[in-house]
Amino acid sequence: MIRVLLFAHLQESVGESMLEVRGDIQSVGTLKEWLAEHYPLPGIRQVMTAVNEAYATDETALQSGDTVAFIPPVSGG
Amino acid sequence: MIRVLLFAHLQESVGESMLEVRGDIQSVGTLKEWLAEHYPLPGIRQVMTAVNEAYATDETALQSGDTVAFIPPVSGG
Amino acid sequence: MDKECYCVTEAPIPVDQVICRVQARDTGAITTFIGTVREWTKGRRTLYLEYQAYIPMAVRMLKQIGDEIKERWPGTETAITHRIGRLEIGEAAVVIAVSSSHRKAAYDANAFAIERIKEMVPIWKKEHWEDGETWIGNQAGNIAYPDRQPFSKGS
Amino acid sequence: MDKECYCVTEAPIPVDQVICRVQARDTGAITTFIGTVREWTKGRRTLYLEYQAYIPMAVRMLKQIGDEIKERWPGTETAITHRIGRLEIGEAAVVIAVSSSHRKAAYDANAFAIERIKEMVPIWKKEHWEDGETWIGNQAGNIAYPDRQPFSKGS
Repeated sequence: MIRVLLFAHLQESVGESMLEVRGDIQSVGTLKEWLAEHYPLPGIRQVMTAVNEAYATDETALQSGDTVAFIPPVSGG
Repeated sequence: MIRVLLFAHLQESVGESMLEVRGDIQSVGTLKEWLAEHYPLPGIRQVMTAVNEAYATDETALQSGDTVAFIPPVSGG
Repeated sequence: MDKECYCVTEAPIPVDQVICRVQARDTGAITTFIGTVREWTKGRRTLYLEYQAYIPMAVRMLKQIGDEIKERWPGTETAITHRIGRLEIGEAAVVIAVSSSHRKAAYDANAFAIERIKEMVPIWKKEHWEDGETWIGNQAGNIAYPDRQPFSKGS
Repeated sequence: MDKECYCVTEAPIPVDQVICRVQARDTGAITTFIGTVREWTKGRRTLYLEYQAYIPMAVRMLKQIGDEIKERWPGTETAITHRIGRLEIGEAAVVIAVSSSHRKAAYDANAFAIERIKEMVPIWKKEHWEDGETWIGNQAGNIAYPDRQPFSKGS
């Protein structure tokens, strides 16, 4: 199971701050494809991703237990 | 009468923070000459001067009632 | 000192406390930066802001910024607190304190910290305008996200 | 706001109060600089410092610096408090706060203020070392006083 965290407009778009995804998810890229099919997240393919609190790329491999966060353009400060 | 203010090492050298000078003092330059003769202030000719709280030059004219301060190199901050 | 130096909090930020964390006996200069909620932005009125963070990662990234600073300006100490939740006009969203034995490093490192925060710390701001609300994207604006990776060297 | 913004005082400087004086509803950024008493300078140990000022002129010169800043960085507000008397290690000798709607001006104006203070405000520091005491001259060091006039343009 992979835990997915959503923030800002992504969170509002889905109506959830957290999703749990089960199934054959090999990489961040695969997860993005899967989410784009199942949730109203049309821009998800372009969004930055963090795996276990570190920035990652679409090629980053995933395994059960990982936490994946989608990081829209930040606006802190 | 001209009021003379001394600070930092000048004040310690003379042992006073304020002097009152009477007599024919036309300008800052004249005052410096007079002080150098009467007090242990050998470097006074090179020291910055303020007249009534504004920086002045040796040519600045003085009149009775003025306050002249000698400003050694500053070290605030 | 590490843990306390990098915080994300819902409470108002006590500036004095952030400053305290960077003080040491060889400190000669401390700079602080306080980012506050502005009422007017280009003629548009803000009522209040709402900040959201991916808290554990944000704290980790703030600490990374502190490490980057220590590498670039040896001898400095950095503390950063970012607030989240609802913020009213005039309130502080972020406080950055940097101490150094000399002032140039304290200014430069502080300015570096706020740039890095705006680049790569997972915190988002929602503007509640008089006439609507929006989540704000990268404030640098000119950065074509997501091509610019918010990585620092080596990460 | 003027009178309260430029102070010379014997009491410890309340940083929060100096910051308060520059806050306004269009403030987006506040920078502060705190100059603190350092224990070690080039291997020499300081026990404490003693500051002396020509108070009325110092206040006037601090205000002049604020005016210079307002001219160079319109829209900024500046507050400066300098402490005098005996200061222990770690205590703040000077606190400068600058507010602006944007951060670059707040950093630049703040750095300008401390440079100007060290150049032309009639305040003197006596170092009490472990092995003696001295009144310190112009800290810039490379400035051949008194050839460099501490005037700003127009004054």
